[in-house]
Amino acid sequence: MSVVAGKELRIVGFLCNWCSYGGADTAGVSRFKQPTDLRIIKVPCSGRVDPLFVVRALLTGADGVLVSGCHPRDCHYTDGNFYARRRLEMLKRLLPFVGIDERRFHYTWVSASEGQKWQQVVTDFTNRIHQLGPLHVKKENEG
Amino acid sequence: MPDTGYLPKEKVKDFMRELAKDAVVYAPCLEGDTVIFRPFSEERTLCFDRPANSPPKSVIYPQSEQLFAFEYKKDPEDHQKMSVELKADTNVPGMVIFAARPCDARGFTIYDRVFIDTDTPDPYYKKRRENTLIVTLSCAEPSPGCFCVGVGGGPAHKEGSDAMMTELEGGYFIEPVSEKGKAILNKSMIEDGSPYLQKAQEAQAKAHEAVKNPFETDKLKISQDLFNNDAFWEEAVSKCVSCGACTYLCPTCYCFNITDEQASGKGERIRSWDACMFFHFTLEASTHNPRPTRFQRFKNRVGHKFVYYPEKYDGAIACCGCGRCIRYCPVSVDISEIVSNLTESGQKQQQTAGSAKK
Amino acid sequence: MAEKEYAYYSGCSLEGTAKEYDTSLRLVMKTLGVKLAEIPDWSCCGSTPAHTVDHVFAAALAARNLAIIEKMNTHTVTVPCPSCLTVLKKAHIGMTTDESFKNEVNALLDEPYEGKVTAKSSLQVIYEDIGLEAIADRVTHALPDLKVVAYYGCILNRPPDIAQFDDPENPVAMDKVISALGIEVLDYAFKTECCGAAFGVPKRAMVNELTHKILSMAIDVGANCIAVACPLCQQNLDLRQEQVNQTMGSSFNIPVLYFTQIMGLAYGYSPDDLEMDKLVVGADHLIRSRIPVEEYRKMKEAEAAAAKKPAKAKEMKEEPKETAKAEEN
Amino acid sequence: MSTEKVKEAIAKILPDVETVICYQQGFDGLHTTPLFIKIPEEINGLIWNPLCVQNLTSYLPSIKKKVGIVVKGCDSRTIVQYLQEGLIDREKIVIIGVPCTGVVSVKKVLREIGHQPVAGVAFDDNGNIVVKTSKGDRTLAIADVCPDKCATCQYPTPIVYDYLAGDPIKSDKPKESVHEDIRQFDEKTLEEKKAYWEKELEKCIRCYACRNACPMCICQDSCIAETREPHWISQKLSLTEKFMFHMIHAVHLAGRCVECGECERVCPMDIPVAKLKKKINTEMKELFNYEPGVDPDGKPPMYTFNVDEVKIKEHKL
Amino acid sequence: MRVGVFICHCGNNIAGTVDVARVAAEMRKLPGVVYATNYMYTCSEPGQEEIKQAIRKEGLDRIVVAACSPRMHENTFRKTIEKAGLNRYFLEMANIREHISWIGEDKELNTNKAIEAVKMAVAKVMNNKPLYSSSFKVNKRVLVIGGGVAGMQAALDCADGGLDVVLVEKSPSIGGMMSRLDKTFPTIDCSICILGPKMVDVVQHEKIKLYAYSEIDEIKGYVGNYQIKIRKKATYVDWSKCTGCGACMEKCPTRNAYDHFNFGVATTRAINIPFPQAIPKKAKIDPEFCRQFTKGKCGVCAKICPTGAINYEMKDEIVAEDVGAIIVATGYGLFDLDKFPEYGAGRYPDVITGIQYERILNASGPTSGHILRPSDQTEPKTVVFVSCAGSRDKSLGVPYCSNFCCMYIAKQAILTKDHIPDSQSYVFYMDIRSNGKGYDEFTRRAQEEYGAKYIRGRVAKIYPKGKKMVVRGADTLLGTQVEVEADLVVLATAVISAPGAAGMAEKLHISYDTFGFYVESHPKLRPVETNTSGVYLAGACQGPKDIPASVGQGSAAASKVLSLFSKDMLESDPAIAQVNINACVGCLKCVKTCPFQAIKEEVLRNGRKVAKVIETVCAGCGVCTSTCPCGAIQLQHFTDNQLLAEVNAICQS
Repeated sequence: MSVVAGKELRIVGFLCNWCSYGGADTAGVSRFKQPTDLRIIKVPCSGRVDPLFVVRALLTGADGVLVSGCHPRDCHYTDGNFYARRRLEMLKRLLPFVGIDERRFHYTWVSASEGQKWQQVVTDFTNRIHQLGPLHVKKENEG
Repeated sequence: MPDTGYLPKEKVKDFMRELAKDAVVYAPCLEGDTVIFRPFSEERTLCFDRPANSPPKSVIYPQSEQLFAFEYKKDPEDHQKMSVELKADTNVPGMVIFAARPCDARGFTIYDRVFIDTDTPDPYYKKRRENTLIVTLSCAEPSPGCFCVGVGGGPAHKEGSDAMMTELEGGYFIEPVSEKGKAILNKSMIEDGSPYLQKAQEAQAKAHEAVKNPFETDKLKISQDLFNNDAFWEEAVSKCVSCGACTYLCPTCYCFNITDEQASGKGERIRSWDACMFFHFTLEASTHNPRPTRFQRFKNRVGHKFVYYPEKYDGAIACCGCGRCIRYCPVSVDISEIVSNLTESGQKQQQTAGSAKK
Repeated sequence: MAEKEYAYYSGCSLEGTAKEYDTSLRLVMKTLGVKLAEIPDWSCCGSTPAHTVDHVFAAALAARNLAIIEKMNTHTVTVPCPSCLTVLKKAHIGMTTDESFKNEVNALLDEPYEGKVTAKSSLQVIYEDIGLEAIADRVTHALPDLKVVAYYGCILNRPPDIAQFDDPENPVAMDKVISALGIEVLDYAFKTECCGAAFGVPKRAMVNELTHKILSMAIDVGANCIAVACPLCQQNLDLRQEQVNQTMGSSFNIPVLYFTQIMGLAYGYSPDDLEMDKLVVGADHLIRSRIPVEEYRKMKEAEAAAAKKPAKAKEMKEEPKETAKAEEN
Repeated sequence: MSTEKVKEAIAKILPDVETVICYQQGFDGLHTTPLFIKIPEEINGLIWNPLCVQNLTSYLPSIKKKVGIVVKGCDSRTIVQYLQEGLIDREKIVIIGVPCTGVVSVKKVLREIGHQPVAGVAFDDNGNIVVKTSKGDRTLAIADVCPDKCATCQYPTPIVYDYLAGDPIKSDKPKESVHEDIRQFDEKTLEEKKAYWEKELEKCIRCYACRNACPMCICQDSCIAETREPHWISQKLSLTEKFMFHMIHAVHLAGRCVECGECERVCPMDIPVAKLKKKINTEMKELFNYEPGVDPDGKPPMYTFNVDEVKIKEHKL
Repeated sequence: MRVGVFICHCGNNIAGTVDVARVAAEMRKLPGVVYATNYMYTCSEPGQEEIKQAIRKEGLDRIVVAACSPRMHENTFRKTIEKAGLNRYFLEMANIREHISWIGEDKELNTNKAIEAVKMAVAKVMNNKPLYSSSFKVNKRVLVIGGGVAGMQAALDCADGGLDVVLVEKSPSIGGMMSRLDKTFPTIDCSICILGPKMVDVVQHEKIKLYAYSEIDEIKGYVGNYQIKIRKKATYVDWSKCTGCGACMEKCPTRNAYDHFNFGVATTRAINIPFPQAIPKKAKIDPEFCRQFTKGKCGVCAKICPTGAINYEMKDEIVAEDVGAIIVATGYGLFDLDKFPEYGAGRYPDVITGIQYERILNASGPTSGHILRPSDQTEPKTVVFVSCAGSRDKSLGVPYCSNFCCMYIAKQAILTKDHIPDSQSYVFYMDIRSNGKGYDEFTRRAQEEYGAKYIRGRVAKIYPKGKKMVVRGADTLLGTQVEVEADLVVLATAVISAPGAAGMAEKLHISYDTFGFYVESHPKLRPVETNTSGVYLAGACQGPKDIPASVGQGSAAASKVLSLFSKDMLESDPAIAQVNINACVGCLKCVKTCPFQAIKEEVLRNGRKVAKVIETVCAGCGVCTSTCPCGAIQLQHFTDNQLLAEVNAICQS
């Protein structure tokens, strides 16, 4: 089992429980159609997202990684997304240095009420990843 | 057929190409400033003038190897029933280790005792070992930190080699050691070696002279008192940072770890090198660690090589004196110095120095 | 202070029917220390029927000019005519936000437009870039008789996402500029009412009615002069007054001046310099009282002294215009 | 000259401290190795020359007793960073600072002399190192064989110290030059950069010398490169896992790397691992105007935030 | 490990676009999964029963339910498995409805995505550990923020239920917007007459501690144990001495102070009591206007005050209160006239807002209940009401309906006719929204009995013409443009969130929508709860609401607090951070980044420093876990290994 060959690419999404996961729910409740590539992992807060999760995903098979949290100042845990913003921005700037297109990693803020924004984010990001095509960082060199 | 051979320098590559016809030929290649054993190919730059940064041990004993792959399978009739399917790939191609140093080759003899000369030989190691021809190149001069003569070896010591080359002005004098080694003399590029025998012997003797024996004796005698004295170790290796450079670069270190990696019901069992210098090496499931400190781990490394292994294998020292652990140590810890301090003569010096302390 | 430089896109009206707008604008800009750089080989902005027929073609007409400007020293162009401005800005915005539109338009052009030009109306340049303080600093003459309402017309500030300047419903830039000259500006509710000019030919009766409303509201609030910033507005309100009077039974005789002409008057240029003779409804009666500011101030001081209000004298010095207004009331 | 001053300073502080960490001659002329002085007699073993490269401060967090330490300008940044992160107690450390005009990269010397065994080393008064080998002497300008960090060194004089052995030196290297190599590398295409790292990291043998020598790698025995709980990476020697390990190292050093270059110096396979961390430092400077190990009152940027981040713009899709 | 997987059809909601049978079949092939089935409504009673039975019969020890969002039913299923004897944290949900069936169109892709989503959940659940709540004591006091009708109702209900209540109101008097209204629809009873007694009840209730003219400075803690800092703003009048006699106000020489209570319809004195029925009825000085502050001399009030209550040196005072729950009733705000340049943007005195007109109508208002227009204090004969002034207008950022304007316009039209029998009212409207009890009848009365002329269309422009205001709009029913010459124009300006609503939400850690209104837990089923436990919403802070709805929510919020406090101990969420002291290296970076100061340093017996989580304070965000370089502090239920299992399930398949 894997993504449907030719139609989908692997996109991993880390969504905070309070805002973005809710935003994705809102989009669903409103039946806002979206591409199907994204696989969502729920985290309590974008501050829980260790940049290394993103690295791990990109190195082991993901073609794109999306992180979404509450809007700055609107974090359920007050400051979580402020830390996330710094860490993820650091990562975004590091990725191209090691040859990974930073466009494969996107972080954004979507609130629980922004179903439409979520639809837009998923659609645009998925389109972007399809434009970039599959990522082949993975190379197994058995020593 | 002559007993020895001679390979003119201009024919070295031809010779390697010839060998590569039915084997993967691993030879020391230059990458930047680093010399690494790589499968020989035309675009690589060969480097024979100094020992490789890492020995060729991974050719026969890979740093990580899949012992087998497994997959959980459900019974299509009864999903409650599950079986595990195992797959082990034991295919090993013919391999040649070319231009390794005598010490590197000698290292494999230390592994052989553990992996082959036992009631339950290790099939993975055995197969690779048997499929590998080792052609060494004797050392013309010592490298920084090396001390093969102190541990029973030498720059032209033949133990572990299938054949040995000795560099002369225009080419390499070749001495077969094993039956496997003899076969290479048949290759078309190899000329009769007998005219070069004397020169080669001279070169080998000269090289032997140049290597220092830090222990000043052929018969190492470790002082048990000192060896079991924690204070000695604490003092001796307080600078050690406990990394694995020494063990991973060592041609005689063979400790390993076995781990399972699994996702979505499939996975593999991996054997990978481990290093006794790591905290996790002896970490127990209970979280207790019998060797929590660096000096305890260092003591184990020296102990394994100079005490425990010799005890088990008729006095054979598990060190080939290649000097890599000294050369590449981040903090220049010198195992030869530590071992000579551990000998009974070294102990005496220590005591005189120690009495001066407060 | 380094001279400010702008590319100057006069457009066709200012070459013809609105020549006086061009003349007065150039004089005012010179006074304000602004250099207007001619755009070599400029062409029609596209504010022709083109935009009702083919958006890409209309944008291409505008973008040709933008592409020329892009090659000039300055990348900011000032445009007196609101019609030209709208078309230029619309092309710019369309091409900088929609990549495929940009490609379509550029396919029609010899030199592609990359999207580096900022277009501003001349009013915006004067109001925002030069500022009220600088405008007031250069006043040489007072115009005590003038009671102005500012008429902005329908497209100077609209649609807001294209114009990106001032308030689309209640613009104030022209009011503030003229106020800064020391001239009385009256609050006027019909600043952006439609004057119907676009239908001047096919629906004359309707246009007369609309124009009538605008003019009568100006009279109602007590104005004796209308300031405009658009060639079409000027033409419609000025030229059509007689027609309105005839059909609607009114008797309007209210001059309609370009705001730049009013500025020119305050900066001491003669009515001839400003080509005031081109007005259909003349403004001579309003200009007669024009007097150098110094003299005007002294006169007012004397008046105040005569009125024996010594306490007020101080304030008068600081704000002579305010006082003048208060006394008139 | 400095050697005598350093010895003097050590003699002075030795009664107050358990041990003084400094340098002694290593197994050959090119190598020095740490010396832990406990009694005055041992002071004679000390050497001080441009081969004293190692950043000794990495021993500090694990030592509980009061110690003295000899540091160069670059090494002192580690101490500053430790202080920022509360990893050491300033009261328990006596710092002997030595102004430094640049050290010698052993790897570069070996490259110059064709990896010959070294018989001996001497330094002349003109900033040269003279290396004796069986094939004769070789004189090299230290400036030509210094580690990259020395070429753009901004802090030749230690930032913190209790005793300064020598006169303070000001840096004559332009500040912009510090991250120039990173900027240049970044200009390569993504494919080039990817190929570069794949080639370099493929050499990694996961000996963790880079990690264990790194003064800021505080996890050491708890490093997630080896744990199963959490189980971030496997023991497989694949490129992916090697890549992952070095990304872990880099990310964990974000905003903390003091650019001592130890990771790169100690790598037995000559992998330029310091580059990854320096890249992040370049970004930390750009994003937060933060430079690790410079200001004892500074706050590592990854452990704090601004509600309004001036330099972080929202990314559009 | 024996995992059971339950795939829900959700009627056709999921089964319509996901092949649920195939998902279940695929799951059966998965190692570890010993049972997988699909069911019509898993959340239904029989659906839950099936899970329980399967747990017993198949010996399941981990459960995955693939259904709707866990935000919807996670708790339901946690309880289900708990009843069957499993730890509630042995449940994982795969959201195959909101995130899959409802958003994807291609059944094959949806089914594949669902299979992967369930695999991820299976991978995670196999890493789940049993977690157990611990209980902690509750402080049974409640803080009510906002003393409008909703806050007052909540405070009274809580107090009557035996709770100690702290009521904080930012203006000098409680009463809120309702105290400004003249009459209330649809009964036309006097607003203050029905509110006044409630206000008195509040101030006299022994269980209610009122802080008027105070604001919330800081909120710390968690459900059951909040620490509040309240800023008592300086009134410059010692309220313990002030008797509310009003002598100061009478003598104050500053007569042009802005009258907040009357929304600027009139002016007031620099020292003032906002309105006659104010509670508390105490004076306060407005330093922006007071001569003592602006010019440095005056002191009239200090001289006149019979009790010597005036204190010009007074400073803000911070007081601390500890409570166990919070009810937020911060009300709403209104659009300013300056939002409407086409209506004069406030330049025309006779164009006013609905709430201003309310004050003009009010007998205790500035005109003593005589309708006089502001410009010349004459009686208007023609009054035009413009509804939706800003509301339902995307371009002004208010796409929503302000809920009660239609009704108060009708009321004001009726009252206008009552006051001035020969007047004529016009109402420009978009739609008449009168969906409450007796509401539609009321708007009809305004038209049929009171002759208000309703014109369906929007107003394009308002401009002065002589003494009249010309209102130009469209009559969309007639399809023409209309102009009405009015004496007075009343704009029903849009209801917006209260000023400072966002800042308050940040202090409370609750979320707010794009417009600043607070977001409830569930729009239908949890309308007064927030996502932060212990914080409840009442009234218009959640969205525009009329009086009965606000009062209803006030009571509802109170009942939530009362039921929360019905237990002496609360259970803590065990999904919090936990330190593995063997791995912890004591770098304490987690202490630095914890947003809740929930981690402290602990010294072990062997002298080693490690981090320690204060269980009751930890909110479970996981910032520490992603800060910790050695993975020693792990947020339970979202550990590195759990998330990595999910990543691996996606990436390594």
